[in-house]
Amino acid sequence: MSALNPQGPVAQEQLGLMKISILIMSIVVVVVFAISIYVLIKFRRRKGDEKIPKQVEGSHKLEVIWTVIPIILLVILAIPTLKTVFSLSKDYSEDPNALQVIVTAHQYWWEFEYPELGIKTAQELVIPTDRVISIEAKTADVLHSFWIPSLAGKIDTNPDGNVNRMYFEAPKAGVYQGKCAELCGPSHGLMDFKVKAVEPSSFDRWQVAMLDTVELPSDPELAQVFESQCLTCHAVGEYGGSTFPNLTGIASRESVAGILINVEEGEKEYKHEDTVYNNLYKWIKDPKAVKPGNHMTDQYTLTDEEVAGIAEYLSTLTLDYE
Amino acid sequence: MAAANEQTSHRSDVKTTKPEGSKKHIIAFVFSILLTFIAFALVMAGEINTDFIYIMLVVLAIIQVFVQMAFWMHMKDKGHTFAIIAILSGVVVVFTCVIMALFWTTW
Amino acid sequence: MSSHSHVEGQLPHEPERATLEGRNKITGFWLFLGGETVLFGTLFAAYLTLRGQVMDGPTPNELFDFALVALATALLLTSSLTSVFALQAMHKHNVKGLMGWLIVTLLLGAAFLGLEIYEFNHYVHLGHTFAASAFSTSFYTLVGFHGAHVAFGLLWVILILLQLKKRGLNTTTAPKVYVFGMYWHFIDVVWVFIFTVVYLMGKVG
Amino acid sequence: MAHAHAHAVKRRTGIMDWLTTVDHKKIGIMYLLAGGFFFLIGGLEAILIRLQLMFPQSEVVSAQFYNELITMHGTTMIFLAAMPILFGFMNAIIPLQIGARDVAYPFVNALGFWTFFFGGVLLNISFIAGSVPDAGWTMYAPLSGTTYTEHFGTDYYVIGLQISGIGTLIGGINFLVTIINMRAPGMTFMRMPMFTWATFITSALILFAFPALTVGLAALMFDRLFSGNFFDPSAGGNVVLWEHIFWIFGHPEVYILILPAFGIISEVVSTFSRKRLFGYSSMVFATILIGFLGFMVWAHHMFTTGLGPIANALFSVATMLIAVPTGIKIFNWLFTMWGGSIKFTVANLFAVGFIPTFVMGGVTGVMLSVAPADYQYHDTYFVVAHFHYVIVGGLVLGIFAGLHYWWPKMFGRVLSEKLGYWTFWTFYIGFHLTFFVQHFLGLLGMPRRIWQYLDGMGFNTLNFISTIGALLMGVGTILFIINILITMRKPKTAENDPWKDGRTLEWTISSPAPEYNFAQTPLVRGYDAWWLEKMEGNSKMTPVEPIGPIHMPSPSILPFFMGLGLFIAGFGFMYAREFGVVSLVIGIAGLVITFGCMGLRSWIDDHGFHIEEEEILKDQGVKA
Ligand code: HEA
Ligand code: HEA
Ligand code: HEC
Ligand code: CUA
Ligand SMILES: [Cu+2]
Repeated sequence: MSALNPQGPVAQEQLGLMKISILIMSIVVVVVFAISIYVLIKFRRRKGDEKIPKQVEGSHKLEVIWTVIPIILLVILAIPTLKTVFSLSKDYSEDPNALQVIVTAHQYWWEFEYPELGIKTAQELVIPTDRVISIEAKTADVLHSFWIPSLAGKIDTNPDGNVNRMYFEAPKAGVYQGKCAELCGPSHGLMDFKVKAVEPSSFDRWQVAMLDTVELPSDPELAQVFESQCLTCHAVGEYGGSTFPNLTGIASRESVAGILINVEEGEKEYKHEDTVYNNLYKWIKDPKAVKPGNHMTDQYTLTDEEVAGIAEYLSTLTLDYE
Repeated sequence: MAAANEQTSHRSDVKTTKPEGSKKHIIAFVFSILLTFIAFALVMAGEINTDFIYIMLVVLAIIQVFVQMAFWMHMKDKGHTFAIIAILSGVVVVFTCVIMALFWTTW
Repeated sequence: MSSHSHVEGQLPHEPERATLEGRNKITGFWLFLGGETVLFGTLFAAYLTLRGQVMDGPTPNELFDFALVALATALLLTSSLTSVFALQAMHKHNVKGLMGWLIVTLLLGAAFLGLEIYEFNHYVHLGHTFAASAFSTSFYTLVGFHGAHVAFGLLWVILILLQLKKRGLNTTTAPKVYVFGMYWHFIDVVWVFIFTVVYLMGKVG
Repeated sequence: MAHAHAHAVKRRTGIMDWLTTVDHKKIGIMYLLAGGFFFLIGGLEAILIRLQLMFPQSEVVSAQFYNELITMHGTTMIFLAAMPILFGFMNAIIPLQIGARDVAYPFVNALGFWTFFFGGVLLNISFIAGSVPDAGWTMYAPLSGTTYTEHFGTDYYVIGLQISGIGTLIGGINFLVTIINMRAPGMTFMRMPMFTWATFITSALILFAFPALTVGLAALMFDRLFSGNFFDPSAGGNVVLWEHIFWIFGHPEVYILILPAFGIISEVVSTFSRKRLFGYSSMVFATILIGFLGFMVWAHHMFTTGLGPIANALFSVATMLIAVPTGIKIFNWLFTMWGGSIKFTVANLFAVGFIPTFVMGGVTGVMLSVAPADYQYHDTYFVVAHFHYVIVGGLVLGIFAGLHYWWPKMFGRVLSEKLGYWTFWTFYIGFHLTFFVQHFLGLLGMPRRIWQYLDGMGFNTLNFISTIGALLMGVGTILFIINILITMRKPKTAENDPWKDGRTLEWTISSPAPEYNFAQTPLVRGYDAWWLEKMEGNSKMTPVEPIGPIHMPSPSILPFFMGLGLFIAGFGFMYAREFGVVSLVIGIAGLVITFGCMGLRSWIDDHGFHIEEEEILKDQGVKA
């Protein structure tokens, strides 16, 4: 999950740079430490030593040495830096082989839109392992920063048409941790997301499943509550609005609201892990206890049974694609 | 061309009441007015390539500032080393930081 | 150190530099103007960044009135010249002339400020309010900062005039006059850029 | 010397003495006190931050309060603790080092202090008022705008910093003019002590960097108070503009912090090695170069903003360049010690501890300057580790070195060396414990400014260690305070040159320095003026004038009221959004107080007073 353990070529390249720089810096630190220790031991004042050392003004030779050597080291560092700056700025937005994704950050959740596929989802970016992912990043409110440590470095999301682009690849299937890396309010630290890289065939099935029809709760009363209280903001399948997290397939995601991790019954290890149902219940019951300051807080009134019912219903919204 | 009239009338005003030893200041003033006039005229003329006008306007402004600083603010006189350093550093900061920042926010 | 002679005949040619305090004041004020350069530079940068963002309001081209700006420019340029005359009078120890030219400078500055207030008022009626757009905000901030500097200069010169009247020209009042002169020129120089960058370039498009 | 106009000696006592003083030495002490107080507040905030992060998903403080803590911690430490403490040293020491009786503008000096102080108080009153700045010390828009921060937090930040910024700016000008115009005869620029040089360049950086902040804050203030649109994207505002303005100021600011520390280290290392500073002229040159390059690199804080590859490439390389002049300084220090006779006083321990620690912080800075790698480091604990290494491991160690070194000159008493050793070791070890592990937290993927981190990410142990380290630093700080308290109860027995190895002019006069500093202005015959005389067997400097009455500026209460006026004005304008006209009137009243006092100051012809010959001779008799 960290930049030190890259799972894709972009992060790999960045780690390469980090390694070069760490190497150079280690040399510098070792040299300085060595001189320091030598000097401090050799030239410490002994008891009763009152002699006045020679007052040296300086030494041109030495000064040239410690000007030139750092410059050489920096040149060695600067060359790959420049190369990578330009190679990572490559624009894949016109490339038909790349998967285009529009990432929109919101106060504490991530929206992922696949313009070519007509799909919008939230909190979990599903991608195929065989394609370059071309990201167009922007924000709907304050600044955030889109970051998947093990796949690629971050890019800020700016408001109002000032879009940023980046790309990355995830050749290995797996789930990668993503984070928000720009202070965006109280729940900034909780604004996690997941990137799920799947085999190309699974990705195709995922697309189809996402566009499939979704049934509302079978209990008409519950369906009515769900429609009037939840679908004013959210969408499932073709129902509801699109400005808030799309809940289609929510039960197949790795997490609820990005940080409540879904695990099987009995595998719960940490405070933020639980079964899908429990996570949904916890979230819907009191969202602000999970993410302070989030915008779902106090937007609806539900009885405990209704919460349970909706959580039950949502936990059946699975997608079968893996 | 009200503007030009305004300025010339001021100039003649000044000439009649000029105190002694102020010739170079008057010249500087006339020069300023002239530069200003050219700048205004350039814009009024229209129909000229806008990029050209932009550049000319900035050049004119810089010349004018130079004239005023040198004559009126005595920056060309001796004993103004730190004055020059101060203003120049300010200008350098403005040019490096401000202009560059501008470059990346607007283009 | 600070001898405070009130006898004009004993004043040196450049009374503003006669004392260490006076010289300190002048050096410091130059430095201050260096800082002011950055201040206005930043304001210009903000204005230039935002001047295209007019939203629904009028564009610079629609807004600006040429004659008004030309008149304002003429006033301020002239006042800069009159402040030079004031200093020259000071160097001749001609207190009357000094005060006279300062008053002329004051009047010209006041006229400039009046014009600016009129102009702003006019714009507001055209829907160009402070909060209308990023362009309007940055415009009023830049031009307003300059206007505030003018206003401060006016208050300052009044205070100096009062002191000259009460105490005459001496080694304490002379540096004040000199420093005010520098300040006033600086304001004029800033205006050169304002009319170039804001008004003329605004007219061009 | 004509002193017909000399007034009777006006001397105030007690609290009024401190409120009205224009004596740079007293102002220096006030800066230290106020800065030290804010350091404790900032430190307390740091402790709370660390306690919250001690365990995963803990709730020691709420998410909102956490953001307030980091914002206030960063802001307080940088603007209200570090800079004022450095200003304290500059005030206390610069005139002594250049052989001057005073700073160029004693009155303005006092004004600078009071505006800083009232600005700082205003900022911290936000805790009492219940709306605290919470958008990070960088205050990025639009989070800091009214749309996303409805409470008055940002207003406190904007107005508090604006007011204290004015104080800083005029303080900077004051030191520039003091150094340009007030040097003793013979003290050419290339004979000035390194700390004086550092102060000079720092002040220049203040002069050219703070106006940018002034504009940024004013713009943000207009946005918030008068519905301006500088940074409001919905009305055409540009949020990247704020980032630029902030960092055009912000990067020079970090050199404003470190250069004086470099100056202190140069003095301390050279004194306690009994050796001339190695490569003095290259030190001067490096300082100037750092100051200059400091203005060219701000966008390295914005690599991920999306400025494009050209900007990122340029700023990467420009940033790396700063390593060169800084390296020159590091090696010059090492070679000052080389062949010297190094005495490990507490002051020198801090200085010697500084060198490798700062280098560790510096090299992580160079790592950050590699733009594509910074896409990974940015806004993680790696950055937090970097800047605390340069700030705490650099600047704060430098401050401690300076405190121990100059304490006798400021207060006439030598701090206890024994307690000093304890302070050093607890603080130093605590420091490395706290921040070394943060490098790894960053690399493992822990973002900064997060209230909680999830369990099971591998962050737990490292965070725990970090918190223990912070507590240890707290212990070190408390030991230092105890040291001060104990020392203050002892009599003033410090000699003129308590370290025996002093090299510069401040060690030629009594400890603490008399009101007029130098009874006779000294003649400076070379670099390390005092050392030079000592080596020639002289026991004092050659004076350039006979003993005579000394002209002094009068104390004044006006600076205090000018600061207070701004404080009131700040409050008034801030709450105008809520209370309307009443509040505006209060705001205007505050401004009237300030500008009224300013007018009064201009109007009242103040001739100061003279300290007579007899008194000076008496002082000298007592000390001899
Ligand atoms: C005192 C304060 C101080 C100092 C001195 C520095 C010094 C440096 N800083 Fe640091 N920095 C900060 C305070 C400081 N910084 C702060 C507060 C932040 C975060 C702000 C925020 O976001 O809140 C920050 C952030 C920061 C960033 C942005 C990181 C990010 O947000 O992503 C970068 C990137 O380039 C950077 C770089 C540097 C560099 C290259 C130096 C150089 O000046 C260091 C030079 C020194 C050396 C290199 C060591 C000695 C040299 C040698 C021994 C010679 C040989 C060396 C080599 C060949 C390498 N700093
Ligand atoms: C001069 C600058 C400075 C200094 C000295 C420090 C000192 C310390 N800082 Fe830092 N810090 C910043 C400047 C500074 N800091 C900045 C700019 C930020 C970024 C803010 C932002 O993101 O916006 C930051 C952020 C920051 C963070 C990251 C927060 C986050 O991103 O979520 C952390 C976390 O560990 C931290 C810790 C510390 C610690 C443990 C110290 C220690 O060194 C403190 C040691 C001092 C003490 C321990 C004092 C103890 C005092 C007492 C015990 C007595 C108390 C009694 C009374 C008040 C009467 N700081
Ligand atoms: C004001 C609009 C609003 C209403 C009404 C609302 N929500 Fe939400 N919902 C949100 C927002 C905003 C988020 C994202 C919160 C965050 O992560 O910060 C969210 C997140 C969620 C999530 C997690 C989504 C994910 O991708 O992990 C679930 C589940 C959810 N809401 C269910 C519900 C249910 C059930 C209801 C009705 C009872 C409901 N919401 C009503 C706005 C709303
Ligand atoms: Cu979104 Cu932090
Ligand atoms: Cu920086």
